[in-house]
Amino acid sequence: MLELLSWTMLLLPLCSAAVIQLLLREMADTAIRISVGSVAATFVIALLLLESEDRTLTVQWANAGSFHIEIGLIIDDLSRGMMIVVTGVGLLVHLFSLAYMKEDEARGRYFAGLSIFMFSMTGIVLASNFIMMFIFWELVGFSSYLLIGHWFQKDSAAEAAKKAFLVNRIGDFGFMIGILMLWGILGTFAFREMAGSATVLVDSNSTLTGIAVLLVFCGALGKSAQVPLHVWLPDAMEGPTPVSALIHAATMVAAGVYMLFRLQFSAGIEIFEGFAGTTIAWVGGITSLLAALMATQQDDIKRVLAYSTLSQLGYMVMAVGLAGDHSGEAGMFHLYTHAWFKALLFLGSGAVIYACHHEQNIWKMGGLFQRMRKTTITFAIGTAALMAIYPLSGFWSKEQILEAAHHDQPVLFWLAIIVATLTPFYMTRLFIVAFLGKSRGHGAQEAKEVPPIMLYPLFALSCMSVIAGFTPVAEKLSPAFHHPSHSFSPTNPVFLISLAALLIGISSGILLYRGRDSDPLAGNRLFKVFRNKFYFDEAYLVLVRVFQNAVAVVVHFLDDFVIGNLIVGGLVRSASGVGNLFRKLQSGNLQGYAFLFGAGIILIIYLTVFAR
Amino acid sequence: MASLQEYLFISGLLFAIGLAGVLIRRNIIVIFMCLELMLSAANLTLVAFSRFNTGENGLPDYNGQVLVFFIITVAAAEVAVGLAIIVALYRARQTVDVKDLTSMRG
Amino acid sequence: MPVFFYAFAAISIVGAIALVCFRNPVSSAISMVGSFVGLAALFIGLNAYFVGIIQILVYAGAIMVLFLFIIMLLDLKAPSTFKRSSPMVIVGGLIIPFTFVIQLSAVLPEVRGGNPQALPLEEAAKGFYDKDRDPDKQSEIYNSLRQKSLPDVNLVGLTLFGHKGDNASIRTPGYNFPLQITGVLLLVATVGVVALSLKKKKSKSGGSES
Amino acid sequence: MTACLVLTPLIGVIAILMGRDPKATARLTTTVMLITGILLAGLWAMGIREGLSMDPIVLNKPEIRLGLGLYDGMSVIMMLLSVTVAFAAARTGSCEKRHEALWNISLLLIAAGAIGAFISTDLFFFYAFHELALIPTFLMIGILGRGERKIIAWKATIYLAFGSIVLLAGLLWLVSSSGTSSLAFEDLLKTSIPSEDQQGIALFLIIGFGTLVSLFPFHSWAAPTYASAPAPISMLHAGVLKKFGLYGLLRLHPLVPEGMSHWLNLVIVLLIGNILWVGLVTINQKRLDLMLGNSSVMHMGYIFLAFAALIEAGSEAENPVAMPAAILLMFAHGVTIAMLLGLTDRIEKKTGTLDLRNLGGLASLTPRLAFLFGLAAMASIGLPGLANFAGEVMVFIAGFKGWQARSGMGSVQIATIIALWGLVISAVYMLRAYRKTFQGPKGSHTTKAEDLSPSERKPAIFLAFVLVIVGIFPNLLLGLLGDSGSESSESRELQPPSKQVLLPDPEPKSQQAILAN
Repeated sequence: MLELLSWTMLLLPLCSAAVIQLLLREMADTAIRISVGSVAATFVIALLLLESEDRTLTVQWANAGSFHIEIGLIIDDLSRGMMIVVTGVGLLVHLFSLAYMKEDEARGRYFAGLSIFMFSMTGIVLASNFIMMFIFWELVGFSSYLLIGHWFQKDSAAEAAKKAFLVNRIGDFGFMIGILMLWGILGTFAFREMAGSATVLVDSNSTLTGIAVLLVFCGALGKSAQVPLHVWLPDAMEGPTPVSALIHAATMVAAGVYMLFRLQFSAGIEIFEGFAGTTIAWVGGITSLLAALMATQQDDIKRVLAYSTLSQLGYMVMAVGLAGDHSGEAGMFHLYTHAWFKALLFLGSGAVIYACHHEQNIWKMGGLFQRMRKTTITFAIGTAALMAIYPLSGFWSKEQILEAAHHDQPVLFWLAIIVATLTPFYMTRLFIVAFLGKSRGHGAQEAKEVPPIMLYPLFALSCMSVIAGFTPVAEKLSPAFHHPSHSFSPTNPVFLISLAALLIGISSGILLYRGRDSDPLAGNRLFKVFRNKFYFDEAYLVLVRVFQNAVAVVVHFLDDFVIGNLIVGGLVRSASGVGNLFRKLQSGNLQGYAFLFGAGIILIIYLTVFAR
Repeated sequence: MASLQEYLFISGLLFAIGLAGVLIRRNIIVIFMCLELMLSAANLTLVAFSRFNTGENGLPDYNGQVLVFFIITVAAAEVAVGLAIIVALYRARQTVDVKDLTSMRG
Repeated sequence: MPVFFYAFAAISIVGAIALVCFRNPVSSAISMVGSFVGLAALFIGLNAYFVGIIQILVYAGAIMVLFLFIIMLLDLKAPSTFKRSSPMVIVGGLIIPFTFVIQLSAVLPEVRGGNPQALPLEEAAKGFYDKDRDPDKQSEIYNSLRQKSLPDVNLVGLTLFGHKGDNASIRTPGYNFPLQITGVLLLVATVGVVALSLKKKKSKSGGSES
Repeated sequence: MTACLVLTPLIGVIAILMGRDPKATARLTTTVMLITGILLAGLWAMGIREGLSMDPIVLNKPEIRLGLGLYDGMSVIMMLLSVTVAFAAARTGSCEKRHEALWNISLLLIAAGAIGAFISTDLFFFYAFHELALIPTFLMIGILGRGERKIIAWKATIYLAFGSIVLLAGLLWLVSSSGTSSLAFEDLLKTSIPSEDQQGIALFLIIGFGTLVSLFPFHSWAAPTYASAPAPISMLHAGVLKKFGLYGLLRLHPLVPEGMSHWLNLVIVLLIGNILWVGLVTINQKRLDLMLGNSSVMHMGYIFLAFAALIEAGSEAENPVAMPAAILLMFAHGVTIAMLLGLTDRIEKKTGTLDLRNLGGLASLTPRLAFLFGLAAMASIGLPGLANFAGEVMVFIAGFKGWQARSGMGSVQIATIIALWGLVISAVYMLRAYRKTFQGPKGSHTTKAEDLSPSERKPAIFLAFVLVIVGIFPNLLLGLLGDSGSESSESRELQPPSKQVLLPDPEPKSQQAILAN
């Protein structure tokens, strides 16, 4: 029964996608029902599985002599919790999409894409070995490509989809090398066989192990959009907003964190000791800081949220990389709470965008609180959770991360505190500009409350954003949860500092942006750098131009000219040249031939008889 | 009876004269005759060797003469076909001068 | 001093030179026959009677007639517009044969075993004695050899067709297969000649290209 | 029975010559071939292997047999690839009425030659069938090709003739130094080559076979050839005939393992050239067909990587992944590139251009074409669930098989890492091409275009079906390799007893049922 349920959970979305794509191209409404039905079913299965025992199911996928590649499902606390997040958010996003995509012609394709995504994400979560994880890792990137490029007629969407896929491919390049190296080091792909093997090998060749772990981290770098491979995520906002909520906020981007924690969970914490863990933690910390800074100057509501996602992902990665006693659990806990409230924020922004006739610039919104109160309240809950206001879910998880950072890496702790100041600042800015004050654009003036089918997911998510952090709920649902060993009392310095950061952030946001019609910081040179995202895109453009394209042009030229023309062409030309020479000798004169023939005989006689 | 060397010399001389004819003359029929002469000169060599290479029983080596017989047979066929070709050629081009027959020029 | 040899050698050489030098193809053909007759005499001088006769019959009898016939047919008798070959051609055409002759004379002294010896006919007859037959009914070859005459035609035939028994000192596999191939060749040549000399109704395609 | 595979197309050729409708005959013939091929593979999988082959002796000294039979699993898979692609090729493309006979006869001859090369159990016919297939290829390019067809045909001829001659020299050397009187693989593989000869033979074989597979730097014939040749011809050549070289290398490797290992670094440098150099060249292509041609050259690098892993290990027992990886990838690449080339031909028919600058936005006009092309493009850049991915991931595993953490990076490992970067490169060019062809606003030539008609869809759907089935259940093919006759008994014991999965069941549902249990 358990087996059947698990496999159904994996394959049901695939079947749904296949049926929609192959049979129901013309019947969009049936397609949507099938897709929503499949995700609802998987959510129910995920709930049912919560009470099941741990186990691993495998089948052989590819055999080569004595070597097998397996496909397997691993059912344990980690995967069960992740499945709740994935299917739960997935179900709500599907429901939200019903209304959001109602007008879209290609909604059948959209829901097929969502189903493929659900399939691949389930695969990542349940993967029992690295190869299988890589398989679904790629598939999840592919479904993200499909969904970002849903409106492929727009150049920007097509480019963003391509960019997302390629940047992820670069990450996967390192990921695959890392997988292969870890295979060489640990001797297995399967997670359950890794246990304990790391301790032995870390001692023997820690540098190599560190490199391997860092290469595996490259995969997370791409998928979880850490610096320097973060550039695709903001562009990915070209996709439909529910997609952003599901893939680019709640689930897929968290896959990197999940994968790192899965590795740590299987191979032991020792594998992150040494320079590998430190590097990961620093990459996470820097990402979270840079992204928070960039978020302060974005005008597009989805981009603000996208950078905030980056920043929070940086938090999680930092937590996992710290390799403290329970820092990994803290990271996973944050992943879980973040999924709910960030999905809420994105869906809320989706509702706003829908209401404002696809206006995304926050400076053209404003005053939405009067027009769509229910949406605004849910958005406010999400914002508060993201700011980590007591006692919402974000508070609990963030506090655990700060605690872990304080314990292991004080420098990173202070970095995280800066981020904890910036987060309330930009979220306050977003909320004040978009929802309060007076309306500044047509869309905002005509906005009215969204239909109930969009509101219900928002209510459900706000509910989760509130309660997900409480210990009884978290114990049940979170992929990995560790009871906080300390109380959040006024005597705890970490708590006090973070509280101060929160207050500074909110108050400066209120002070700067209350009643403004344009950004007061826009003229500032420093903030211009933030607005332009530290010129990462431009730098990459130059890099790609110079290194990829220019080299490609040069190589193409060499290939055409040197190999094609000089070497081969030379051969061809010399062949035809010799041919021409012989053609000249063909005078057609019989006696000329006879003369040469005779001369040849004379020569041969000379050579054979006299020249010896 | 002359020695083998003398026979071979005569044969070579005939061959050389035939070759000179082939190289110098432009009338294709005469060239053809010279070719026949060269063939016969080669025959003389064969017969001479046949005569002077006596076998164990003291008789000439008749294999050589059989070869000459074959050569003559084939030469007869060759002359027939060759002359037919020359006739056809003459019909087409109205000439037997090889200087005018240069359509094989590359 | 082998007078006959020198005489006939001179005839054939002179005939050959005349063949090359005459302007008129008919004269060339006649001198070719002269040369071949001399050659045939040389063959006979080499005890190759059969080949000599064949030479006369085929060349002087058949081939020369053929040549003459064609020359007459094409009406090449009067080369009124005879164009002399250019001096370069003549020089080139003489140098190569000349070099060839020089090379030949340089090699000739090294040829061994060239001394003429009379054929030991009676001696050879023993090789053809057949024990299984009566002494009176021995083969033609044996009888001829006993009478000191060379049964040239028989011996050529024996070599050509081969023989099975071990009663002869000539051992060859026989040339039956090549002989048949030659027959086929002659047939093909005949057919080819007929095909070539058929006048086609269509104009010939081969000769009209530039 | 195997002889039918070669005889059927020849009968088809005769039928066309006798005046039957060329198109219908070609389709019927390839259908019969496909059915025969699947039947044979099924029999092979079930272990029925007697009486399927024939080997009459045609020459006594050296002994040459007209051996047609399934030598081992590799032959079976390549045979399946041939019939699959031939089936699709016969249904792709169109030409003027007066060329139909020539077109279809060439197609059938190429198919016959390719299949003959893969199922011949004798070195002589192995070589001869390949040459048989090449001749109509040249003719078709020269007569019915696009663009500068004469020059391209000449270029291909010179290259391939060069490769064939070098190869022939290598094979002759191999045969003479093996000292065997029989050219049958069975006898040949039993012999041992003196080690002083191995080195030279191996070089000849690598260069000869390598040129036929467009190994860098002998690759520049391939892309223009595929771009110029009529669609079914380039499908057959890029998909099937080209694999002959790799098949030969894998087949003959056991004879000269030491010699091959001497040239390991050369092979690695050349395959990196294929992947990186040609990959960069591909990025810079402005035409879809040239881009695909170059991409097919580039992907040969991956198969050579598996071959390099095999060379390094020395024998199949040492690295059991390398050989299946190479074979699987050959199959997958053959099907993919055939599908891509076939669809590209359709794009040209519909829009009149293949210049990427003039295309764009086709997906909204021709959703089916876009879907099928996208599927093939994704397969070619290694999307999991499609056949290429299984092959590529196995190639990479083969590259790292036997690598020890203590020993540091060997050359094969470094090549594997570079090849992984090639995946990024291939994603760049493929997505760029897809983006420029199907996405974005409409281009100058794509204001109106019709979607694929059902008859045009059929071959592509068939190939897509094969890709998906093999991609999801690679064991269907790998199972055929399993217990081949040439393998030793130990490796047979290691073979997993997963007979259920081995059955060649074209029905995906039941496979999923097996998976789900």
